[in-house]
Amino acid sequence: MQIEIEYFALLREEAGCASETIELQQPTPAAVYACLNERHAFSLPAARLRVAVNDRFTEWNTQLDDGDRVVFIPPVAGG
Amino acid sequence: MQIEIEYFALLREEAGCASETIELQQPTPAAVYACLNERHAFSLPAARLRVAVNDRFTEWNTQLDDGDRVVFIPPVAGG
Amino acid sequence: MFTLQSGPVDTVNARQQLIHPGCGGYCSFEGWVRDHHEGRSVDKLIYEAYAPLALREGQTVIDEAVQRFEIEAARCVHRTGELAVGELAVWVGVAAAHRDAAFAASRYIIDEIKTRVPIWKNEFYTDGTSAWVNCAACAATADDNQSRRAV
Amino acid sequence: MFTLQSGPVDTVNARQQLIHPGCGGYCSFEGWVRDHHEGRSVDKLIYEAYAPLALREGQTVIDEAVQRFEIEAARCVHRTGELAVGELAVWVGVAAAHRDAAFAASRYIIDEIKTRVPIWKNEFYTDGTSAWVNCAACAATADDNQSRRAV
Repeated sequence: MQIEIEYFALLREEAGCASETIELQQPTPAAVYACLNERHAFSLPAARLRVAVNDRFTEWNTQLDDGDRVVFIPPVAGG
Repeated sequence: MQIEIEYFALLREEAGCASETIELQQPTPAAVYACLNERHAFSLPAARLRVAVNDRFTEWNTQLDDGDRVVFIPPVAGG
Repeated sequence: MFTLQSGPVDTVNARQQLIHPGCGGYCSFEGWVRDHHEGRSVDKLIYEAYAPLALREGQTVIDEAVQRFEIEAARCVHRTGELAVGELAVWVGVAAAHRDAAFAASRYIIDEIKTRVPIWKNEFYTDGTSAWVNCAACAATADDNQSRRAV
Repeated sequence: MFTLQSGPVDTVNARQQLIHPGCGGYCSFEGWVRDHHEGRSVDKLIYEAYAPLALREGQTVIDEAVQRFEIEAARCVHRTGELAVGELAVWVGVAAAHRDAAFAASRYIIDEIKTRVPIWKNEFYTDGTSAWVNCAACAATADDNQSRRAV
């Protein structure tokens, strides 16, 4: 299945791009991040992140559908 | 001794004037209020008031000097 | 700085006086004239101040806030005279490095101003009566008629 | 209502939206860009938002505040993009019948916005370096160089 990833803030800088697409069998956000972490060697472990799918906060073990948009959310710092 | 009294809010309305002068021997704010209360029958007992002399909060048993300005302060309601 | 003012308060300018590059948090409180009070419908009100002592005591409150909390600056402006429903009666502004202190100092200032500064509120109701707020309850123990009189 | 805005916030207009004749208390909080953070001298900063989720989560915070506290209305505006020292980064306004609820809801909103809404702050220091606030501390456990990089 094709999963779209959008990056923000530190992860965007570390990925070197604002978005990308990866292909995975039976993907979950956890599996997606593990795969991308191999590619980009992110400085933030998954334990420090939250994850959103299609613009809603989601659990790491959710089964993703083809075409889902995933965003990994570093610690926020609004205000 | 001559003591000047300035009235505000409910006391001003009940006294029917904004200020007056009374003559008392060895006056204290407590004695002044007792005297004026006979005259005006204020609805507020002294226990509900604070007192200021020459624009500073003062104790009820302070010895007053000739020409002192006394203000009896009903419960405040700013804000 | 604590001030009394007989006309409308320019809150934009008042806030401007507090801006400081070391401040990350600003908390402001405004008291507005409500259209009701303890179940009665309010038409307008008149604030009366014992000005020399109100200014002194108001400034003491501001100074205490600066001492007690980690704030950069604080101001308060209180209206006097006649106010319509919706008008601003009191404005408090506090600037601080962090928001904890800004909130705490703002709250301290409005609470102390309301209980210590010699300013009185005469509420006029839509039924044509009026009352000096706070005095009404106190006086009620002595004579209820004195505090709720016809206008 | 929670909104994101790339240009300066008109706080006068934002406040105006909250005025209601039943309200006697109004509390506002503003976050300003400080010239320092944790001992470092700040030059400017850039806020980046994951807009669709930030808007949804910000609105949820406002809705929670209206549920939890006795308030009439609440709004929050958060800046995005580049901000200079002294600029307003976030504005919160709450109107209520009484001040207790106005203060409590204001505090609740800014606290929750800061911890839940996906907005990030990239701080640029006068020494030419920069850091994503909060991420720096987390990433430090893995690799300190990644989080404090040259601009």
